[in-house]
Amino acid sequence: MKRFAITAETIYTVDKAGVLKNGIILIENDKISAVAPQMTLPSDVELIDFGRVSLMPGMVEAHSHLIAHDWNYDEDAYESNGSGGSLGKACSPDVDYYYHFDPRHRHLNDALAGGVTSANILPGSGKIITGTGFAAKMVGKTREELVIKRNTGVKIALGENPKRAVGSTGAIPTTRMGSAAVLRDALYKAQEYMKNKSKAEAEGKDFTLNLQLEPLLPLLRREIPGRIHAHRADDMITAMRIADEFNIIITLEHTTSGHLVAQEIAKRGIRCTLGPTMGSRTKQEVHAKGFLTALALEEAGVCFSLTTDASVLAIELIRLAGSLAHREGLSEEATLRALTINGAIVTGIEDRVGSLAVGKDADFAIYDGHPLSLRSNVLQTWVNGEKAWDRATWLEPWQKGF
Amino acid sequence: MLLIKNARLFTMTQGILEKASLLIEDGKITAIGEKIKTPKGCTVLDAEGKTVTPGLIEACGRPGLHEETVGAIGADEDETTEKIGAYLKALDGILPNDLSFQDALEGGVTTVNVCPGTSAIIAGQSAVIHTAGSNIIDRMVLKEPFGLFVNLVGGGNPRQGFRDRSDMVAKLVNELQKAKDFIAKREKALKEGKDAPEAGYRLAPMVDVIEGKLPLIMQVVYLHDIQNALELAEEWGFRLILQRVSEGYFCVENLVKAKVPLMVGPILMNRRGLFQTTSHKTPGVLSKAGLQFALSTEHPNTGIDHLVTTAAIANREGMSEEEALKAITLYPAQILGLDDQIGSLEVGKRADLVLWSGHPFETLTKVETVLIDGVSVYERRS
Amino acid sequence: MLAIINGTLVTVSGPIIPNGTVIVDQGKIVAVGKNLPIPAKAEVVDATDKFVMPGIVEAHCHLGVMDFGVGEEDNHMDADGAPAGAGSFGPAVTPELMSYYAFNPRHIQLKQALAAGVTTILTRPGSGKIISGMGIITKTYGKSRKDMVMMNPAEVKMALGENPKRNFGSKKQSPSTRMGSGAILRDAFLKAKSYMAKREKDPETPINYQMEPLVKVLKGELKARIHAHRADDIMMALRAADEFGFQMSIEHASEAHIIAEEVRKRNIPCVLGPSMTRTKVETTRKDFAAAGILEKAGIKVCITTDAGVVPQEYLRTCVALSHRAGMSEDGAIRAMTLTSAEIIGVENRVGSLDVGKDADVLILDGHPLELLSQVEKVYVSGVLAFDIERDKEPWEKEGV
Amino acid sequence: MLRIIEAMLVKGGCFVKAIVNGTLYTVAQGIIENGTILIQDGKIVALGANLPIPEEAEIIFAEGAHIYPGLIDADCKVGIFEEGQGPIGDDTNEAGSIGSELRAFDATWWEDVAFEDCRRAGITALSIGPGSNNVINGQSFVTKTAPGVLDHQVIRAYAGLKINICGTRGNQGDRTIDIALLQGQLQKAKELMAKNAKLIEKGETPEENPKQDPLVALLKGENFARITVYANHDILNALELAKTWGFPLVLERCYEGHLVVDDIVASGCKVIAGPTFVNRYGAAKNLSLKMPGVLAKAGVAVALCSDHPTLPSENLSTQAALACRDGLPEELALRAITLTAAEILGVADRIGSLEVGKDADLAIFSEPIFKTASQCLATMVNGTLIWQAEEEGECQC
Repeated sequence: MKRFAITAETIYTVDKAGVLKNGIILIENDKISAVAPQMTLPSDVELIDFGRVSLMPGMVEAHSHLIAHDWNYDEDAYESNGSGGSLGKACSPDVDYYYHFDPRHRHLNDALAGGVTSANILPGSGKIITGTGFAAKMVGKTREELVIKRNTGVKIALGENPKRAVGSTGAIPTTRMGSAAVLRDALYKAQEYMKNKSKAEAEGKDFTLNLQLEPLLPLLRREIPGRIHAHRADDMITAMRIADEFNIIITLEHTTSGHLVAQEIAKRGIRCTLGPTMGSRTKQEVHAKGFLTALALEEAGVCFSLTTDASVLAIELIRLAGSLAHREGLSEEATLRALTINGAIVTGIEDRVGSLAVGKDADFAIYDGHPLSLRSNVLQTWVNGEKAWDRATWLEPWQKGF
Repeated sequence: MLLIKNARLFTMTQGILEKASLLIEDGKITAIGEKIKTPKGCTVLDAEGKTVTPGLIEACGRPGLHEETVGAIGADEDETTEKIGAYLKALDGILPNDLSFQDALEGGVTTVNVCPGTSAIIAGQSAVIHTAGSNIIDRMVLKEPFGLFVNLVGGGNPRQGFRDRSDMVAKLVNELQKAKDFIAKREKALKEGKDAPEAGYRLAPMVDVIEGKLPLIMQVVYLHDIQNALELAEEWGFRLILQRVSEGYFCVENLVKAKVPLMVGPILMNRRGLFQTTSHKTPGVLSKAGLQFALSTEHPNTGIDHLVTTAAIANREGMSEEEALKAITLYPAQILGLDDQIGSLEVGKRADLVLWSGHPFETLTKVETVLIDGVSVYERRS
Repeated sequence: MLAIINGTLVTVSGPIIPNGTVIVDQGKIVAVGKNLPIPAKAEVVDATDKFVMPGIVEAHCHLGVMDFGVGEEDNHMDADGAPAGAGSFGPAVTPELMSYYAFNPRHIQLKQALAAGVTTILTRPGSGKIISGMGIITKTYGKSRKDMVMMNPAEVKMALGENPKRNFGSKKQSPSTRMGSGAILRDAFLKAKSYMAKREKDPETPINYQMEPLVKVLKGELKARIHAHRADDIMMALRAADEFGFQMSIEHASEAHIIAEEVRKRNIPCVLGPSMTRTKVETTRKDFAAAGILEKAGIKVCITTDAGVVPQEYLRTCVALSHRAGMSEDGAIRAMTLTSAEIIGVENRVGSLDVGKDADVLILDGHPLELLSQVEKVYVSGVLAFDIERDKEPWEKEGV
Repeated sequence: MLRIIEAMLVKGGCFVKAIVNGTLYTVAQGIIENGTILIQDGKIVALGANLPIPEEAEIIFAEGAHIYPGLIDADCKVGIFEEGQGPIGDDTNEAGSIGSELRAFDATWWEDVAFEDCRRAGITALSIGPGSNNVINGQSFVTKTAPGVLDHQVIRAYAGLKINICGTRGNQGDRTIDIALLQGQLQKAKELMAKNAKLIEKGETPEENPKQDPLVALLKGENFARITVYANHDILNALELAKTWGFPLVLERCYEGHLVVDDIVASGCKVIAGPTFVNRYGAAKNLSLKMPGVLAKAGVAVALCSDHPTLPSENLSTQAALACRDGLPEELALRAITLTAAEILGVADRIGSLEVGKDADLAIFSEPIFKTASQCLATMVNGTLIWQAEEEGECQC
């Protein structure tokens, strides 16, 4: 059994232990087995002292399309445009984004370089239902090893994108009315399907599976959330309305105008991802973007995480988003949560990652300054108790020479 | 009249002055120093603990030309029907009260060189404008036209109708040659005492280019783009400014030798498509080699409000703090030929300046006040 | 200074020298021969049991200028050319396009070529037009593009047969027939001729960038290199050369062996290949035996992969197969070194192990024409540009 | 040069051929110097050093020659893509993304020049399949290369269902969709299978469905899936699908196989690798020429192929030689174009090695096959010479 301890000047546990000065974290194999301000270590346990640095949990990017792009040219279509079965052009729940996953994709290394160790990787937003996503670590020997969780939710999109992508082909939806209708239609069909299926099972009759509807069953059973792309407040309200009708769990993705409906979100205990906020306002539905949204959500007590929507923005910019949110007045503590544990909670992997707590994976990064300072660099990134990235030895492709 | 006192002044030319004062009279800086008597009837602003820098200068961006939020309807940067658009003027497409100008002020940017887009070979003439002060664009202008925006990045942009650098170079060279021929024709005419022929509004800008009145701002991304640009400038003797320079790290010594002005950036991009080889380290590498250049967001590629963020990251990734600050103030002013008016805190210059709550590169530092020509155009709401 | 000792030297220009020595200084070969004195300060490379040969020369490829799917490269094949206004010619004639500007010296395929021992290439526009532009000759390795490029422009590229027909025929433009192709070629040269005459009479005639390259061809300052697979296309090219008296080479020459006599009596060199694939109608009669036949007929012939049509690293394989199909050993080795260098006009710098030439040297673990022999070291101008031990593939470094 | 003595017909018309004095590369049982092969009724009846030769035998003297089992191209489009004919002669890709009912067999023109090229190159058997533009492209089949009506040459009519899940279909560029489509089809097949099982129980005639039967065959393990995989995650996807649905899998192309060796070994699936004669771009951007060697050394059964016309089939032995140069042990390189290919294609009982009882398909070369100077002197199928060099040094292609 591998067993060692680490310490650093400042440790942000993002957990009840709070901020520890020269605290000790004990790691057994790939998990954290103890976190304490002080601890007398058994003689056989090596203590790694990182010295005058700050250490915080590996960041969690809760909304990305990370590996849908090759780094030097677009290999895969950005949107999964789906199999177009019985649910029509605008729905393809049977698309499993996992199959896009290239475990050697260069962007994974960029993530480590930025202190990001886990990500929720979702299909695009070119349709009402684009498919199911998955959560993965940013480093691992085999693809199985990388994956934290298959099927972290059904990706649903409202607002401009489906109207543009599908509507332009002459199919429904061309309006927000249409978008809502398509979503309801799919969920109704799924409900019917679920009834018939359980009936058939009860009576022992044989039953024809429908692979398009199957992925919606765990959604209806409240086992996984619907992850609903919604920038504008009206789209968020529509999402909540439909969620209430069908009694499903949802998360709100992007939440750009969330400050207008923070109370509504809080009331329902809906979790959100917020962003990308650094880019420019490329489309109408993001007109209200700004970090003040973060303040409003925090105030209302909403659990939200910051996102880069990678590869829309480079994934390592997530920490920069944190810095800027902090500048706009989001407390240090809240900002750190929004970069780590909240991302894990939104993704549904908080039992594994997101904070430095007993029983969790030993994923963390160390910084030569305050993690939220524009001037601090990531020095090392550790995943599952092993050093996965080191600034001292890492070279960017162009530095490797001709 | 306005007196700012007890401030920390980043003058850019005389270093940093602690607890200093700065006097502004009708739009100009009239005095800087430790002890300045407060003239009668002068408003006094006590900037205890605050930092004052010159207004930041975005060397290349498209605020107002590429309107925020509205998409195609407001996208006026690319005249996609025209590959040789020397006669097109960015000025005619800028929306003065576009949201992005508000962003610019929030980010401390007071001047921007607005360039046409990248979908043409010769995209058109850029305009240097203030980021506030009027709803009439013409009243915001500092210099127009400043330069001619040219793009020779062939394969890089599949959205373009053409994908071959050799083809694009051929087209550009053809325009230059036309201008040369015209100049010869005109001189001949004058020698023979005939009256000079008209270049015409389509060719005139190219004539100015050949005569060195109008620089070419050339977008270059890969190593061979940079080399193409440098060699063409050498061959044709036009004034060249390189923009983007993503792979500058491959040819530092060429750049040092060539002594051409650079507008480096955006660097905060996802490494995809044309930005595949973008690196945060580029400014550091160039700066360490002694190059002095402007940093740029090329708004909307990165939001213009992140010009200072860009500089901070450049500083973090190896550029000295002083150089990083100059790269968003003094150096762009020099490149734009406006360093007699803006880019530093000096007596006689325009009172374009930014009041920061702390050091501009500190995370928590906010822009509190922005002055353009001595007039407050932005106050942070508390 | 560098001394490669105890190797079997395939000098190409002369006989094979068993355990000989090559001495390199300042990027040039300064001595070649048996038991030479080894300068004290020379770095010594022992090539015992190895073969030492000059860097391989590819006389016809599109590396670094054309998008064979590699991300963001130029599509140098069907650039629309014809600068707005200047349009002296139709869209099928754009001699003014210079590969030089499209050439990406960091292109990944150059690295792969280098690893296979290809150190010099003539890279150029495609064959989608009757006259498509001007190619360059460059090394596959070097600090900057300036040190790499040896000759610019190096030629004017022209094409007959299927490709221009397909390219323009599909757009309902001319040429859509071989008649059209022939007509457009003549038209271009007639125009260039009259332009040349006009310039000579009145020097103040404005320079025309489309005409200049063809004028150079007419004056013999540049060679025309004409893509022609089928015998009838080759004859069309020869007719044009006869009429306008320019120098040319036949590119691809898939059926040249059928009309060998016609080619020989005009003393026109052939750049033969790619003989690996046979997917187009005009390549129906391609044959590795052609090289041998042309050689026997006394025609100057070198072999090409037309990379990336066939990947560049397979040039030596193609030559080996031509040897298997009847080309002499000496001829085959020349066909990828000295002869190719002569045909593209850089024999004074590369193509053989001779004193005074660039130190582009390969070390192989076996005979160059054996399929099983591997390139182990590649020197370009005396610099170790590739080493099979040092330059492992990324995934091997990862230790997958 | 081969010297042949015509024997006289003996009583009973039984006619023995003897090939003598050649070096036999049996593949299965090592190399036999100066050996003899006895052939009767198209089968190998005996082989070894100094065998007694029946006097009625027709004798082929092969002094100094090197005798191999006929070479097998494990994947190609010979005859279905007609050479030099342009689009008219190209029958490789049918429209529509699900072509499970298609058979390459129906579109192969046996007079195509490439067949003759194969005979000249010592290739005696081919696995011919459709292209890969669709998710399900159709059935491959295995045929010999002897001249004459195809139907008499075919030795396995259903040799793998060609599937592509790399998102290259119509450049739509989305793997997830291809896989969604494939799983939909498999699900349908699964249900048909269950339904038919019930019908058979009841003694009724099972339902036939041309589109789904081929997939049922996969699920029953009667046929195997040949999935085209480029990037390393395509390989992982294929392995996972095979596991979930339980069908026999053969990986084709496998350009990034060297990146996921362990997974391939663990899955136990076989690989038809290459050809490596392609530019490294798009899906093949991490292709390594060392890939076949890396896989084979790790214990994976690797056959090589030409994917003719990507690499013309006649260059199959060259492909093997280069794989050998880049790390595939010589013995395995030879197997990759003979016995291993036969095993993967499920025809090893008939061809792939020089063994008693197998078809007398063999190729006679002037030198060891991987040497540049090696010329094919003669090619034999079922004991009949189907091609023979006229004179020394006559070119093979």
